[in-house]
Amino acid sequence: MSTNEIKNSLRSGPNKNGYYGDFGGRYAPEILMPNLIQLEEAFETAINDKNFIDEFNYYLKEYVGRPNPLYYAEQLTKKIGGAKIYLKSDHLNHLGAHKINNSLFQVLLAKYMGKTKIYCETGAGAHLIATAACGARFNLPVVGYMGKDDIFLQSTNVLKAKLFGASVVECVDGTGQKGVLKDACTSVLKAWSSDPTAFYCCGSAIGPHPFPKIVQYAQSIIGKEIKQQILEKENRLPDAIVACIGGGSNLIGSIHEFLDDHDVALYGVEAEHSSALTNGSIGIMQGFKSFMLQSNDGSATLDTKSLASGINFYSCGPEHSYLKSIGRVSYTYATDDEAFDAFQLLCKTEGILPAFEPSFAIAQAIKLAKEMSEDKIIVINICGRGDKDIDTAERMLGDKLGK
Amino acid sequence: MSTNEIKNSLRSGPNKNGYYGDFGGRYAPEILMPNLIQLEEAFETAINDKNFIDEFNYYLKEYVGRPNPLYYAEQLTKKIGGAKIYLKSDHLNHLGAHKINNSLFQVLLAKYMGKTKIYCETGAGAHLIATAACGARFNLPVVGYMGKDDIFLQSTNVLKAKLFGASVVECVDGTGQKGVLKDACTSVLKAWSSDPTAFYCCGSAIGPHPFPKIVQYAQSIIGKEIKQQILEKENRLPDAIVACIGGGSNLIGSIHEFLDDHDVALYGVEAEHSSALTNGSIGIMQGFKSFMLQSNDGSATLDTKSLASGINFYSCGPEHSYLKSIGRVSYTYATDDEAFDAFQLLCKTEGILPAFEPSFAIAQAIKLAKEMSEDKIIVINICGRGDKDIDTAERMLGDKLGK
Amino acid sequence: MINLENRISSIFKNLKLENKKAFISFTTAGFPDVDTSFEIMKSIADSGAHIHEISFPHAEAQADGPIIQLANIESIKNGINFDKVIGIAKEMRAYNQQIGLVMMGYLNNIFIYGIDKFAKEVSGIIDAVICVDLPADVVEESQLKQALKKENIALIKLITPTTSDERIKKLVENAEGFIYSVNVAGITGVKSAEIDKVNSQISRIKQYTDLPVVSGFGIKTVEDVRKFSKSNADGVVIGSAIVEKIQEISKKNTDKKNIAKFVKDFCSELIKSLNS
Amino acid sequence: MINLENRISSIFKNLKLENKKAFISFTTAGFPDVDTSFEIMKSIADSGAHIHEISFPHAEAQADGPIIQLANIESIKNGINFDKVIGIAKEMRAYNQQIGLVMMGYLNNIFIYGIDKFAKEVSGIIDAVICVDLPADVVEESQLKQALKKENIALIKLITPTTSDERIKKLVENAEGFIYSVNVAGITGVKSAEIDKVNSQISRIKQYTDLPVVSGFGIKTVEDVRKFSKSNADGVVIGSAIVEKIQEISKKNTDKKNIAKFVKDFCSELIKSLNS
Ligand SMILES: Cc1ncc(COP(=O)(O)O)c(C=O)c1O
Ligand SMILES: Cc1ncc(COP(=O)(O)O)c(C=O)c1O
Repeated sequence: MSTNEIKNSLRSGPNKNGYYGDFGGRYAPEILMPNLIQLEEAFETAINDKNFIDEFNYYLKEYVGRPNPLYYAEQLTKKIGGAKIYLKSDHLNHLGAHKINNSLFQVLLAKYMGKTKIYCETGAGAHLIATAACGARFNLPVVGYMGKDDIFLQSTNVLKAKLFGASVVECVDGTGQKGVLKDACTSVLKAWSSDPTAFYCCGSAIGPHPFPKIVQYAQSIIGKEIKQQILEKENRLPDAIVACIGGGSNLIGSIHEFLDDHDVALYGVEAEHSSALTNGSIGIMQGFKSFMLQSNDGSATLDTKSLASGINFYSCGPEHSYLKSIGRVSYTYATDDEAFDAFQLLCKTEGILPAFEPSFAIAQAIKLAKEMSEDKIIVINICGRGDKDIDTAERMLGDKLGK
Repeated sequence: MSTNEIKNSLRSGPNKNGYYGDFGGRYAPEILMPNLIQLEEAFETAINDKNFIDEFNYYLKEYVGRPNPLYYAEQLTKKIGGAKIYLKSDHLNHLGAHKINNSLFQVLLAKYMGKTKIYCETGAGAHLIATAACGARFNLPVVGYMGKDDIFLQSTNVLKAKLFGASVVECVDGTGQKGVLKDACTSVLKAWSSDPTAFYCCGSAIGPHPFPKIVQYAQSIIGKEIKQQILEKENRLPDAIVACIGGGSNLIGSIHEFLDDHDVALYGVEAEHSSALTNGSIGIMQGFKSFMLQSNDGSATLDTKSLASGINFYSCGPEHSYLKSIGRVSYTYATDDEAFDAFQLLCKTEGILPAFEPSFAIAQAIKLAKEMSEDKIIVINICGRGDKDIDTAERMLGDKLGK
Repeated sequence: MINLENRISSIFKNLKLENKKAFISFTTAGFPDVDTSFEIMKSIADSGAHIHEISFPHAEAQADGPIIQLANIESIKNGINFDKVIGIAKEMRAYNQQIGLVMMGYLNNIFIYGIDKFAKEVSGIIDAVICVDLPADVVEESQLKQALKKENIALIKLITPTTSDERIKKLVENAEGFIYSVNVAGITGVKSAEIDKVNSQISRIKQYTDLPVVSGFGIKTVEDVRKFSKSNADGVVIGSAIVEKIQEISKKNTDKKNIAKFVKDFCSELIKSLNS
Repeated sequence: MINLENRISSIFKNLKLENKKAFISFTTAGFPDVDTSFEIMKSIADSGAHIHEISFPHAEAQADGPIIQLANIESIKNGINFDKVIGIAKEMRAYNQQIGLVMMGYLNNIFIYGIDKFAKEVSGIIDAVICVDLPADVVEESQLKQALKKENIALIKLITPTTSDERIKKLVENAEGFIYSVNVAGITGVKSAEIDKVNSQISRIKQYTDLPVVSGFGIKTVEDVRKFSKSNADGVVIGSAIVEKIQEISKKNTDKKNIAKFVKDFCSELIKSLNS
């Protein structure tokens, strides 16, 4: 594992100022700059420190439970009748989502840096519980920043985080009345500005440089495993990889190892009503330049909504904007209805309960697989389990489930 | 894997009539006998069929996500200040409990036998969702028998099972007014009596022969992994293994491989108010002879209750009664309060949210570890994750969690 | 000591001579309450039933449907216990020396009571025992059989539609009293017996034994009994149907005499249909 | 074309001669509404403020505390946009030619508007730009700097307590107009500035540059300003305190003239305390 630049590679990451092509960067107030620079330096040191990487790998195995299976979804494949479908099982990770890969890495980095406190932002709470757990494990107090509305909607995750010893700060927008993920992002950056002794553990491949790179690095374990596992099982690379994208961490983690394998088609699937890459425009907010859903003059984000709160984000990680701009990754969106159908289909065919977020990826993968011949291989990253979404599913299904 | 008798071994399982010493047997109405005999024969054939065992192992790896880690709980160890504590991570299994090991095995056996329908009983719903998932995966309809009260209390699991395509039958006791696990057990045996084309997938190491043996066989993967992993990590066997016991499947699965290793102390931990082994008497119900909490004349079970619905059972698997009778395993109980404290402690020290059931094991293990020196090793089976118990935890903690 | 085996044998022998079938009734001891249940049994004996099964209740009755299960729970709630059931049997024997008495239930009560102690206690009182969950392969089967044999009490065997011929052969080998042929694959009181299947199952059993074969489960109405009068069974067992009647009437009527009278009339009607 | 750089330079030069400090006010364009915000700015100019920062609002203001954040959201809700902010700036310049005008906000508005178009549009109107999220390492920094330079508009640099000396050296290298020394480690309007730390930070900056250094963040009261009058800063920026006053008074009073008068009086008092 080294971040040394690879010639003519899409995997070399951002340039020294944090740009992926035109995207990314570090649009931070001066007050944040020392924190960011210190973090960047520590990150580069850590990933070149064998002990640090060994430690990360140790806990990925022992604590997260990696490698998780690259599961051949035989029933789903039969049902769809096209390409052979494999599911990457990040839903089997400790705490049920890919978020822990990143939280683990960053909490270890915080420890490496001698930090004594962790801040994190969260939307649905997945990143919060993952960070809170790692904080508990490594004896570092965690303060989670969470939108007022999300605290209400995701009370179970708030409770889990508190059981892990974390505290939660309620975030609101300027009005003080309501608050969602973007407000948590803004709030945590402000808090971090005021407290350089803290470590900010960013939950997705967004934010000012070096966060997109750090998160990509941590999540790339997903794609590394996919590559090794598919070679073991099929003795060749897959024809396509599909993942959902909110901030873009599970997607970049799934595909980063394959960016230079140009025969592998890569797909990112947004939620229809938060499809920054499909329907957004380029802007600069919260420290980075990327596609985003914003007002005409760039003063504000647009309101987004999605069945899947984890991908309900007005923007996306800058590397994705870059990969879109050069055409390496195809970005599409699925509707809530398509995702919910896909969710039910995976339950019924494989006995796997995906989170709503990867259900958007499944919906798109189904469309793709249908058009592909049986000798093709498609991999879907099931980045989270659907336990958290059960109540919503019940409301949506209503009487259809029967007694 | 073979069930051939091992000389002078505690691992040879029951005799040909299903007895472990004085316990077990097959106290079944004649109407059930052909089903049981057919099952016994198929089981013996299957476990001597390499293809079958390969298939079981394949899905343990690819679907369940085994092997799961034998995790060194460094923080907990430090906190307790005694023996080195390892956690077997069955909470990381697909669907979050050890139940899937058994459901997978039995559903594969049902397929092997050409059965076209699966029945199962369930208390808390863990066995139901595991069986429903496997049923979905192998295209066999699942009908779950569940007490009326449990259906109400465990609505999330009912919903999951339905998403997996299972249907759920409400079970009541003789009064028709209420129903819990024992009523589900009685009901499912009756249903199976009436439908020999169905396969009954029993959820714990209880019931008439050959169920205790089948469940022990399937769950022994836990102990096999513990043995291999502890040898890799410590180059020796542990000094003690601790697991909770309701029916006793996760306990027997954890310890079976160690029964002949007489230097390894083995502990089963019941819930105080359903402690059949500690406070029960020998009786015969629901097809087997074992310790149980029963009325003076043996006409009825006593009402039990526990914080952990999964171990809230009036009896226990017959092999445990045998292991108690010969003194090979120490059976104790923990109180609800002790378990809840242990639950919180594991959250706070390791960022792991155990189910309430293994929290009883943790409570006991803490007491043991404290008394053991630092060069000793103790293994606790964390047989399920606590997501299901979050609401109860919240109610119990009340304001203590803070805003 | 009365030769008990003879009592059941002679009942069947006499019936055969008259070309009649045995009417075997079944009620739950303690249901709707201890006293009434005894009153009911007496009136059943009065009605001319040949054999009566005294069911000792168990809460987890594995082979019983909702009707008997409810009766079990209610009677346990109302304070029946195994000691009291034995008491009722003793009083029944005192009341009527002709009727064949069978105690029927689940092993655990006998196991907890003590097998030998039980056999001695019911010696001279009952003529047979049916233990629902006591197949030949469990250790208590031979213990109970031997203990009962000493007291001339028969241990009755059940055979079901799914019992293989091979298994039937084994089951009838040491059987005594009569063979209980279960008509339906399943629990009591739910499915209705189909007479064709009943006949062929009984024929199947009779290939292997000369013991009387009685037919039970799923016989509910006067109409059913009339059909069975033409079957090849040597007797019929009516259980759930009687218990259900008791449930119905005891809801409306709390006078135990009235309830007993009602049940007696019902049984008389059934007996008439059986042997007309 | 007026030499804008000269306007800010000459303001500081004149103040120095008089041994006075620059009073730099800050209000949010569009708050509490577009018209009133313009009325307020005019009255601030009338009060004798030397430089005024016109904040163009952004919903995700990363460096601002709750007071300014609320003002931002309210003004966006009330229909402000970047075009209108430029309009206000133009009207301000028409109203008063002496006051230094600074547009202050987040890069995205300028980025979306177009960097070159923006510079041309505000040429001759404003004297400086402060872009909160535009550190030296991002590509737009040099673009904006160049575009503004052509129009004689300064791009103001912020330096914070956590900025290293090494970084200060780099930051001041091409700085123009004045240096904005941020007093507290954190966001606007929350912590109070401590005068000792302020002085030492300003000294630290003055080692590396001859530009005027103004002090901002955490200066809230007349009392605070009086303390700062004895600091080594060349000017003070009062932001949250003024915006908070506007919030308070505009809740009670909807007449824009009254609100403006109130703010004017507040600023006059602050200016008096600063240079007394
Ligand atoms: C289960 C799950 N999937 C996906 C996401 C989206 O995040 P990302 O796009 O960074 O992978 C989240 C975020 O909370 C999540 O919880
Ligand atoms: C998580 C969990 N642990 C333990 C048990 C107890 O079962 P057993 O004693 O068979 O392991 C259950 C049963 O539902 C369970 O769900």
